[in-house]
Amino acid sequence: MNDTTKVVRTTYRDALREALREAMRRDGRVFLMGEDVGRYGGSYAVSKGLLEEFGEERIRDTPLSESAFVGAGIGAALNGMLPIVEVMTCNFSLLALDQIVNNAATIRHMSGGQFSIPLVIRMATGAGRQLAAQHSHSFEGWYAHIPGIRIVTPATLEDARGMLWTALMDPDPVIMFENALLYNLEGELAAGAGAVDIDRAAVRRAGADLTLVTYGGSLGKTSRAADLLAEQGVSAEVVDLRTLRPLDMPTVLGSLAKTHRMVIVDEGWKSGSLAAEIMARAMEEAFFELDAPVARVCSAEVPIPYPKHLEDAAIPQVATIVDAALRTVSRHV
Amino acid sequence: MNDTTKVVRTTYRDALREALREAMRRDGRVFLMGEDVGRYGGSYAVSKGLLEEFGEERIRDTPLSESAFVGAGIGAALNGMLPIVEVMTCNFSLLALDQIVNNAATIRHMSGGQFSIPLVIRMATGAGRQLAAQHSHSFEGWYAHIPGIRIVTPATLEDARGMLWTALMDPDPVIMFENALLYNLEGELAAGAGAVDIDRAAVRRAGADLTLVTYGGSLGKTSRAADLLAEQGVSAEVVDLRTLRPLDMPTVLGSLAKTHRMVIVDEGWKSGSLAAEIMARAMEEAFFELDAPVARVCSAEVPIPYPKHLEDAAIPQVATIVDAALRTVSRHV
Amino acid sequence: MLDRALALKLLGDMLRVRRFEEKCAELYSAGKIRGFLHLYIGEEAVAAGAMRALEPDDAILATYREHGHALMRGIPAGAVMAEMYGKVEGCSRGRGGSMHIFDARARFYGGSAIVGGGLPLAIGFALADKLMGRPRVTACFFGEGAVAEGEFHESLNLASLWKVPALFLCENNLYAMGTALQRSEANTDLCEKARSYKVAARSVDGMDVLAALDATEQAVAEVRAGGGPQFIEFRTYRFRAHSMFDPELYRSKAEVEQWKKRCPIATFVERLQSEGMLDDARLAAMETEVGDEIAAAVAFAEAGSWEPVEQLTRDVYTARAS
Amino acid sequence: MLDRALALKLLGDMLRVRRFEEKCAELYSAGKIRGFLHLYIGEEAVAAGAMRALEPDDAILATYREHGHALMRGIPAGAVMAEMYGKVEGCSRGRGGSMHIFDARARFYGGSAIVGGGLPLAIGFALADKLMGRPRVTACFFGEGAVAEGEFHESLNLASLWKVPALFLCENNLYAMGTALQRSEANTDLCEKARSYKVAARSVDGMDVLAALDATEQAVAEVRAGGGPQFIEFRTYRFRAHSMFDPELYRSKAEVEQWKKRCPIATFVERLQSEGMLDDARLAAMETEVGDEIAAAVAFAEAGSWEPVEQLTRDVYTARAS
Ligand SMILES: Cc1ncc(C[n+]2csc(CCOP(=O)(O)OP(=O)(O)O)c2C)c(N)n1
Ligand SMILES: Cc1ncc(C[n+]2csc(CCOP(=O)(O)OP(=O)(O)O)c2C)c(N)n1
Ligand SMILES: [Mg+2]
Ligand SMILES: [Mg+2]
Repeated sequence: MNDTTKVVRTTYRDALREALREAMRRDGRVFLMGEDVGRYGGSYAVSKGLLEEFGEERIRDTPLSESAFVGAGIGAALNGMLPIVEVMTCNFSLLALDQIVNNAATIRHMSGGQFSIPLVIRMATGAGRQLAAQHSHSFEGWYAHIPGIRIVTPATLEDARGMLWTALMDPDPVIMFENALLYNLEGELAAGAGAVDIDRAAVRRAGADLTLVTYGGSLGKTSRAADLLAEQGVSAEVVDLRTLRPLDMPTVLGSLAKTHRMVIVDEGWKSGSLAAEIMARAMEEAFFELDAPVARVCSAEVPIPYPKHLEDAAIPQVATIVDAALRTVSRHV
Repeated sequence: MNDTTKVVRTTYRDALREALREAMRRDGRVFLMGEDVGRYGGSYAVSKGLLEEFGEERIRDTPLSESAFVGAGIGAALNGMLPIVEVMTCNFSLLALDQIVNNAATIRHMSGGQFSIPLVIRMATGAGRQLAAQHSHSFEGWYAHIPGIRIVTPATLEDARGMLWTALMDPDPVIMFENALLYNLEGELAAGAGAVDIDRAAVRRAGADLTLVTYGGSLGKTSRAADLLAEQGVSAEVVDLRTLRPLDMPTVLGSLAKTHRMVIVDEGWKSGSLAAEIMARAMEEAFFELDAPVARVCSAEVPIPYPKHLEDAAIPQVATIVDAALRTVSRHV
Repeated sequence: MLDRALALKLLGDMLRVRRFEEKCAELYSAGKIRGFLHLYIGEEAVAAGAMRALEPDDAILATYREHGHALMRGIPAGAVMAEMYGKVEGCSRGRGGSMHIFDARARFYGGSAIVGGGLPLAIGFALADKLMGRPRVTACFFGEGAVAEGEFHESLNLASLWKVPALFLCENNLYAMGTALQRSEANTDLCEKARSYKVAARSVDGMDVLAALDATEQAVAEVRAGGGPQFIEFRTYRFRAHSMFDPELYRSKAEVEQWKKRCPIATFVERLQSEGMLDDARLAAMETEVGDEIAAAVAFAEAGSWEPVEQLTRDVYTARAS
Repeated sequence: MLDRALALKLLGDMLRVRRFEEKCAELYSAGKIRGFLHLYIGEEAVAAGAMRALEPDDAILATYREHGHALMRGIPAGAVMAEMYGKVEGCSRGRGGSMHIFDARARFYGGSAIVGGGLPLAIGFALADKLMGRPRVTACFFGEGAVAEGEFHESLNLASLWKVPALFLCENNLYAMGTALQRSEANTDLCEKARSYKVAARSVDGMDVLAALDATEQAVAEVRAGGGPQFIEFRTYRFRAHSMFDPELYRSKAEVEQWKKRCPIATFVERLQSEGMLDDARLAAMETEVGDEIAAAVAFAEAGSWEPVEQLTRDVYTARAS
């Protein structure tokens, strides 16, 4: 019985680790593999201690061979396992993209529905730590272009704790993007917290004047922006997409039907961003609901630079979100 | 002196070959490399005969090593050459994506502007030949998300003949997507045809009632749709984007300012398509110009299946373009 | 001593594939089969020999040149032919076509058209079996062209490092499309390459079905005994063009003719005849049987149905219960 | 016979790098340097020796652990330090930081933070020189962890197949982050791996600067003579954590201490002292000189300026003339 009243203080990192531990205990088909998940303890310390608990067969350090070990995850899933593959960061996942697009996302349909690939791929994403151009990508929105995979982006402790098991139980491949700035996020979590659905977006804050749509690492900034907007008398509803593919448009459009104005906050590069897709959907499905054009706050179209002030300028910030929101509420059709 | 009056009959394939030949003759720094570009004559016969003319140093067959030979193209460009790298089809380019995103697109900015990468990567793209899920991708719109590279999509004989040299003279990496269905396209070309600009979209047909925006392999279908629409009394303007990154929005918006209605035809999968980006731009930059929501005709969200009827159903067709256009002109704000 | 029943089986396997593919070529010209079609003609001894050494529980991964493998693995010819036609009755529901043969019952996992793309999967298949303590082998076929891909390297290293029960079956037909081996590999000794990962390797005449069988049996035994992965190079040759679009500019007719003299079927027939195991009547009977099977397969495919367009997006994701 | 002037230069090189990086660690704690910082401490002999064997016209490609290489290649310490600070005066305009040192004049092409990502570039560099008939060498540094990547395989094969003037310099410090070599390579003999591509290979003590120099000189001579690519494995060790965030759970203190006894600087100092080439005064003078250079570099970086935010998107593309 889950005790839903008791709460514990925890972090996003610890919640992820608890989810991994639970999955490993619950089902012998689960194993974790990736670079430095074992002896090193995970490059973000997510899997720290799991090697000692589960042994090196199930907490499996891999060589630097992204294509092969991601592909091996797909093969193992096809052959009855529930693999969790950690790609250290999404920046390196391009090396495995052929396996993801041409095998993981494709085999089910291409084989006429004969095979399931219950694989979860976890990767860190996002900028903000001055890691420069090759270590600061936000590829989750880009991945969301690919049919055949699900993309989830836990932004809260509940989701860090709860999305993994649901994703593993899903017969299709799920990629979980963990914004690296969230690992130290601290807060309270129900002691009995467990699996959560991965089908629905969540309204994180109710509001009347405009809808702020976001996900993952930008949820915190967006929520702070909503606080500041409230101080200025603007009531913003905050929608956390949670899953970027398939998109839960009913929730987004439901909010839009209420507020008639929308700003999307997305750390991806602007052109071809997930934000663009949501704007397109709003155009297609809710054009006559709009009291102002939908706006977006994305990353500048630039390989993320190293210096703090330039990195800050390159990615969405509370102030730019507030600005975009104020401009949006001040426009009229 | 170019004789612009005399015309010759040619094909898209031959125009590409002529462009390659001209580049090779014009500049000793130019060389072509890729799988089977030499002895086999190119998987689409584009480079047929060039090995005999230029020898195996400059028409260089590579092993099946997409990451290494694309990366080698980047390195050669950094070291003073003007390489043309052929990736047989864009389906295989995922294997080289790390090199493209993390090196080609990034080094200039990341090094503070010290280095240029005058590289051209050519790849075939598109569905329509019953090649099924792993050989039918249209990744050009997806690639257009990446800052630091230019994406060009020749759709006409002029552009097949003219884009290569301009792209090679560009100090930045350019990826040229050749829709494989176009290779056999036949028509007339000015005998003296040569380099063309790669900065501007082109209005291929003037019209008053709506704007059809497209590029590459869909230009033909879109033009045929415009013919059918004309028969029904709808005057469609056809804009060929030509370059997908950076987008020439002034041309698109200029047309929209005239017609106030727009449909985008794009063979990419719908979610996260280039079409979505253009819809987003229309939302941001021309919302109050719109007399109806912008619509799009994209590929179904499915790995492209083998049977003809399913493949046809999966990708844009003349009839679906006409439908979308008629719906768009019939809507009112 | 050669076992006659086995020999006739092997011959039958090769004949089935040869005639099936000849029919495919014909159907391609007739427009019944479309897309890319890569024939295995000339290489039949490899899959015929290798496949006999594997058990039903083992897993098979193959390339786009896999009709032969599929047939010899026991996928009904009708289901394979219907797949080539793109009919729902095809083993991949018609969705895959010639390059993407899949069959769960036969544990036949593609039909992969990205060169080298099956190798990482094979590691995962074998790892799963190892983790679960299942005494199975994963057999992965690929061409010598795939050896240059990074996936070959990463996969052989992983397989060896983790000692997984994987069998690497390299079909060295000397060309990757138009690229000869010596133009794609600095070191053309593929076994030496495999050994550089500490993977045991052997090279065998891929035009000799008995040699192919024997080598695979030995390797499978090693793998099943827990010795880790094994690599086999089958030296073979494709008699036909790479696909239906290949003008074959890269090799001489004389070279092809030379190899055709070593046709795995003709030479095996000769041998069996000279050893008194096969007479003309028997051979004719076999041909008739194969011909009947193929005719039935074509009829099955012809009679098959097209998937309704409404089902286009089915199976992109598993349907949600709710 | 050891040449004293050369020996003191090599010692000076190593000292510069050591002290520079110790200062970096300090500045990291002080928050002046951010992001990832990978120190080369313990491995200085490798780059010191290798770099001396190369000419100004040669091209260098390195990894994220490349401050030492940059300094020894002659990029001014101030420009490197300013880069670590992220200042415009940095050699990459501050855009790259610690992991992305670039310098056109020094022909130093990064500073690549994707493991193995520099190897394909190196093939292209060397190919360009070969095609243009320029007698240059391209030297590419990488860690032993990169050997498992597909890029290593594809690149070594291409280099060998095309006989390009590339020099592969593998810094084997036994660990890739927390993964020991024997957990990443089925075959830990890296030279044997290189030779499987028909690339000539040698292994050398990377804690001995003279050995490193000597091996590189020999290899460079071979490459320059047109013999195609060469591979050198430098057996070395990093004394510090992988980066500033690494709790070093994967190796024992005792192992680290054992290796520290072989410190390339301390042992070389001892040797020079015992051979009478170096006395305490001279060493102290060298330390002072290095200290001054680093202090000046820090002052230069401190005095540097931040790139205006308006320039954020500059140099994504080359500005169009029109
Ligand atoms: C990654 C990738 N690159 C290129 C191709 C195009 N292509 C298809 S088959 C082939 C040749 C493969 O040769 P090999 O592996 O020797 O197999 P064979 O066709 O000889 O059986 C090539 C280059 C591909 N399918 N995948
Ligand atoms: C493709 C890729 N995968 C993973 C990483 C993360 N990573 C950075 S350094 C490193 C270890 C590399 O080890 P090695 O090549 O031996 O170089 P060393 O750090 O020991 O100098 C890893 C795994 C990366 N940067 N790139
Ligand atoms: Mg072959
Ligand atoms: Mg190392």
